[in-house]
Amino acid sequence: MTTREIMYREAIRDAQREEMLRDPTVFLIGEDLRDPWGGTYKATQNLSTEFGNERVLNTPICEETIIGASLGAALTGLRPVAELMYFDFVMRSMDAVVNQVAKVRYMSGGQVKVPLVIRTQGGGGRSSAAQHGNSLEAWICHVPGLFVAMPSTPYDAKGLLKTAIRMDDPVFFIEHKLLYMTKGPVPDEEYTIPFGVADVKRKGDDVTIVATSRMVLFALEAAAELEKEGISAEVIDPRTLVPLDEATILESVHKTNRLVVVNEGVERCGWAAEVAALVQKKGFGDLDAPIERVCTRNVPLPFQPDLENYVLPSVADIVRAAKYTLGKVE
Amino acid sequence: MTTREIMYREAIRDAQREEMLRDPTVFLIGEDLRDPWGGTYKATQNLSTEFGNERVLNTPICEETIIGASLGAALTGLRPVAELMYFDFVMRSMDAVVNQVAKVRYMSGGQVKVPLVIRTQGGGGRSSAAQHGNSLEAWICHVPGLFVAMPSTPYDAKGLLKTAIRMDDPVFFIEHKLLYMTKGPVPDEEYTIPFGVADVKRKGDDVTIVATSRMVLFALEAAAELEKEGISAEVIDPRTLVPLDEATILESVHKTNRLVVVNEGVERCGWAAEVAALVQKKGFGDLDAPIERVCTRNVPLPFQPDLENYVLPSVADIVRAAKYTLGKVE
Amino acid sequence: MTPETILDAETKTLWLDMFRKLVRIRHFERSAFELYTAGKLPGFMHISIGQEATAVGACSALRPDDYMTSTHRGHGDTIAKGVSVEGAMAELFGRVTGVCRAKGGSMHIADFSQNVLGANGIVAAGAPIAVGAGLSAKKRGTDQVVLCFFGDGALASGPIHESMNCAALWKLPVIFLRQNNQYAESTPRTDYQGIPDVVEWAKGYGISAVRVDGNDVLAVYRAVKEAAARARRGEGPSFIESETYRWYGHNIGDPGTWRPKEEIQAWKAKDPIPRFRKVILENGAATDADLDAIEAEEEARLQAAIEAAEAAPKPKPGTALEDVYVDPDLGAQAIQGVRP
Amino acid sequence: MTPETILDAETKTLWLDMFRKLVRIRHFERSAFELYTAGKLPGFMHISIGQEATAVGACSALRPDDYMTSTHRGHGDTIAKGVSVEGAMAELFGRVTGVCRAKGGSMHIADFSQNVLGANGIVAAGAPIAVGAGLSAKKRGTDQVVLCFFGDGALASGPIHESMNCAALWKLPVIFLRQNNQYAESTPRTDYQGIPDVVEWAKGYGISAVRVDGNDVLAVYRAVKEAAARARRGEGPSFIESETYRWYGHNIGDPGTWRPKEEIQAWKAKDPIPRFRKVILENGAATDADLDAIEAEEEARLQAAIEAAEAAPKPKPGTALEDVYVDPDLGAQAIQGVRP
Ligand SMILES: Cc1ncc(C[n+]2csc(CCOP(=O)(O)OP(=O)(O)O)c2C)c(N)n1
Ligand SMILES: Cc1ncc(C[n+]2csc(CCOP(=O)(O)OP(=O)(O)O)c2C)c(N)n1
Ligand SMILES: [Mg+2]
Ligand SMILES: [Mg+2]
Repeated sequence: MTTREIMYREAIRDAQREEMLRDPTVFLIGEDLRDPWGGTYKATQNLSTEFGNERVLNTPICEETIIGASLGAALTGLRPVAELMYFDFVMRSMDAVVNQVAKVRYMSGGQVKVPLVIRTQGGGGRSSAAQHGNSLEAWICHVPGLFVAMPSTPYDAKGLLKTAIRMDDPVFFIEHKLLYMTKGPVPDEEYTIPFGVADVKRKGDDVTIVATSRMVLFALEAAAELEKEGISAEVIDPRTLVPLDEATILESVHKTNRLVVVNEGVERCGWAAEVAALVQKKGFGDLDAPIERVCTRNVPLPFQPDLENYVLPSVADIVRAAKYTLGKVE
Repeated sequence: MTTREIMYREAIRDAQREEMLRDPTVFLIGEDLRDPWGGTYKATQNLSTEFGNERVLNTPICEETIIGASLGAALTGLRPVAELMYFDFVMRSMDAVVNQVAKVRYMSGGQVKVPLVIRTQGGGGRSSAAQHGNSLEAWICHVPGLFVAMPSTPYDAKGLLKTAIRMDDPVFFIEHKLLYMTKGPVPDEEYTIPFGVADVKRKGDDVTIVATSRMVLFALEAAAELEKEGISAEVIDPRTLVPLDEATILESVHKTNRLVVVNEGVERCGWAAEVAALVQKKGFGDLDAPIERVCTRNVPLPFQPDLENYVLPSVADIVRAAKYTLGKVE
Repeated sequence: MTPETILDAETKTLWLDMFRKLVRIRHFERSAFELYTAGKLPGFMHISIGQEATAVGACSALRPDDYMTSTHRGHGDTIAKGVSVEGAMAELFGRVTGVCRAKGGSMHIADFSQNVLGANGIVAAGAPIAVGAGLSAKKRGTDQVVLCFFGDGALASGPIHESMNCAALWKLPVIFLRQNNQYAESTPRTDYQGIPDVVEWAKGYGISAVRVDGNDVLAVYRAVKEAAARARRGEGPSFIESETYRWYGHNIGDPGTWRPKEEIQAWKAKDPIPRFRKVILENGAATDADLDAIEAEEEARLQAAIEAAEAAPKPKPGTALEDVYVDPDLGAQAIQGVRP
Repeated sequence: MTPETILDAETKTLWLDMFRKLVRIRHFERSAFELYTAGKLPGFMHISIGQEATAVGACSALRPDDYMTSTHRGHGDTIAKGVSVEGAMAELFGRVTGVCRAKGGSMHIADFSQNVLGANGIVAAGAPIAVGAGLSAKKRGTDQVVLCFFGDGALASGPIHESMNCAALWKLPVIFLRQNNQYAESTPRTDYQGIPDVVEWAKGYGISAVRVDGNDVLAVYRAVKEAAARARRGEGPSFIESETYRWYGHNIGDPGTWRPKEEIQAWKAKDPIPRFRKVILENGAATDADLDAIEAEEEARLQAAIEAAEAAPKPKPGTALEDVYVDPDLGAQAIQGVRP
């Protein structure tokens, strides 16, 4: 299998392109997708040039209607891929996402399928302050009726997005603004990645670190540091949060007896709480120490970089948490 | 102290009335508050008659603007109490609640206070289907900058709402549609209840049950059933979810070594996960069994009553979970 | 109402069909009200009696393959567009034979076989969906149109504006039909509307906008027919303000008696059904006996539907976990919880 | 622009003050751009050069106790309403001396001492807040007005409609001022607006609506002055469409060169500052030397502000946990987490 090094945003773009070529019912809809702009994070670059402005539909600023209209299209024979420019803006479309997209199949007694992907990007680290850096995956995972993907590498991003576009259920697909420029190998050949299958990004024996999105990169850095201190950390990227590959996590905890969950969402009622609650239940006997959570602190994101770094999870925080589970921090 | 038996909705009404009498800057704003309608769940009945239509402002159907306007009023010298008719409709005002109300103090570096109460009611059990029975407290607790109250009795409802209206921080105040008609004793004298202080609704030794809102009533019923089987359950109502009285919960678990968390929100990434994650961390050594969660199943709320009951937590579910922690269920 | 003097066979058929649907909805709503009041139907219920001419006039102007979105007060709209009284009644009863398998109930009646994209519990939520269906029709190159019903109160909410702007911008085949029944729950226009004249306001979107007597089934029919024809010609969306009245309260439980008695009486005097009956008779489209027969047929059908619904099995509780996802394995994985 | 021939002292003072503010903002924005480009300022930044006349004309027509809400592109608006360049510049640098203590940054400049209720990172989010401030002024019986700035792109979003409807309904003292700089990020009007004429559309709300040359500071001033006077008389809200242009890209990072060169050039030729300078000179309100002195003063003040900001301390990381809640104990309880 030949591979190329491409950027995460190219992986996202390529996935959309390939699926648009494959299926004429696929179209893109969102704010500022059109060339030469090509999306605020350039994840749709060149697509309007290649496919035309009809298949890459630039919308007014009206998120509720973007998502509601995507649903209307999905219910009537098309496969929209909608972009919410920032995860934060989902708040302007929450009713459409939750009360309409996620529930229409159920409320109609299973009459319809909803082949709809909502792409967005979240995360801090760019000093974008309280309204442009949120990680709201916990909200979305709390909504029955959606599948949720959150890839950390170009390979995963492309393979999962292609799968998502082919699925007949609505998928909420979460990218990260600071991953778009990261690079990684992607096969030249067509491939897809199934939902519900975690990827063990690094094998280890002493402590399990479950991390999502950009936090996977942090966890890998932390694992490298821990290695220097003789601690072998296993890093698991669930890749899809709904459904969640519990088995892979539980097996790992069975081996390591320790778990750190790293997620960029705010700690209280965040996604890491769900994983901790699950694992203490299903892996109770395996745990030698409390499960640690490394999340964003319970405050809004501040603007100033030092403040922001203090609030977001850091590599050092992950290292400390891992050592904590091993009793190596007082 | 003389008391009267009043309904939960009267407690809510009386709290608003007393605070309006006490402070001329307090006003009510929301849909259909005006007499003779007096609020869809009658929680503002007679208030527009007593205080006039200016202080009980009937709005058009525009939740984002109701909350945003309440914020504008709170920032300029008034103390609004806004009603969202159904918790579900918060989805139409999510940006105002989260990006504006909860964050403006922080984003401005502490320049302002936001004396604003957002009242709403959630919960299922009335066959109101997928869009009118949600319990979304997990979303709200995930938002830094808000305090969150969720009373289960008329006494708590009145005392907490009076406190909320006097606070200088925004409070999200969650009532329950099936509690409005429940009765309980309330003192004739003025009183308030502090935030962050749980109430032990029933003492017990064998298992701790933490429950919220209507689930407190279920938990008390479950405790009565458990008692018949010789199991002594302690029932804790945190009353405010933010801040959370962790100490009371941890002390109880220290005694019982077992915990069941009951919450009407959907299980995945719900509020019960936060409590489980917290307690496994801070009370790790106290736990003799995994913490059990009893929540709404991971599906939208169905219309038909048998289906809805199957999906919502039941008294039997709580009993079973409690026995499970005691190894009394296979 | 301009009396039509020479009626062709097609018109006669259309009129009798419209009369039948008016009666069908009226009977359905009366029975739903009674059954609910007798404690036989669960949930929330919003009755549209008085507004039937708007539902029937509008939907009769559509083709079967046209789409429709409705509201929480959707019994009449959805039946007018083709939902069967059997399926709808069984749904209200919460039976497995319900059109939504008892998952939706009164506020969520949807029937994709009839291109009824759904009633909706959330005010104005149908409008963006209608925009999407219109976009889809345009993209797929069909000449289907989309009828978007919403209430007078709904107009104040953001999605209506967003949707009208998008539909106008993209020249979509969407008909925004405001069912102005004079109240939003308890709230009259003076409390929810700054806009002096919604028709003038709607013209601000650069689209055709008219006001019709919503109790005149033919007037509504004509307005929607014209709007649909424009939409099919690619001339974009329209706005129709249909003035009508709900006789009953906002929902069952609200007697609605807080409204002025005279107002209710005045509107009852404009009952769309006897009014249309008169037009039919005056124009010789049918005899009194013909119309009585239609009424009797509809009543019989409804009673049979009620009996069938009542006799149908309730769903098994565990079926609550079905119909969330299409994908069976991933769905099962997503739904499983930890409740012991 | 009607040349004013006989200028009273008050007008002269006003004009010179407006000139000073135009220059202040231009200098501030130029420096912000340069400092950002040099890597000295973090975050996202949206420059308003070209639009200064709208900000200054509008805010100069207000009283200090009037309120204002702005947008992500809020440097000019907030400075025009009274935020100091010292506080704003230190905020952009992320220093403790920043007007928002480095918590807000470019998109969130707020100064409640100046009744600047905030710039806002969320499009159209200021409109409901403005409605609330107007409601509050009315309830408190003051004659304060509220100026609500928003962008051309923002008009498509729901809250604008909701807010205009509420303000019209409640006759609130709110001025909705659309800063039409011709683009929403990369998107031109043809892609975001179905409405043919926003002034006509706004009239649909039953409110006064006008279009002004947004590069003519006096025209903007007059329109807002009139709107404010109406508002203070209890005659309710107004809508103003102010046509202008942003010379730079949407944000720093976007060169904005995807727009037609001729278009950019044509708008640069309408630069509001030399244009107003000419008016001042022609009317004998000041001499070239006076104006040069103002420019020099402003430049000196700005440079001092930049130096002070750069020299000011960065906040201690732990202060990130301050300013969330007013209540210290409950706040601490709410913020504490479990991160080891
Ligand atoms: C977003 C939202 N807000 C509020 C409600 C509660 N509610 C249900 S119906 C209704 C009134 C709707 O009035 P109108 O649009 O005139 O429709 P009608 O009931 O008169 O048919 C309200 C406020 C809701 N369902 N959704
Ligand atoms: C609700 C929301 N949607 C999208 C955005 C992203 N965004 C920021 S500015 C902008 C364009 C705004 O255009 P306009 O209102 O014309 O203001 P301008 O930038 O031209 O000043 C967009 C889409 C946002 N901040 N908020
Ligand atoms: Mg109505
Ligand atoms: Mg613009």
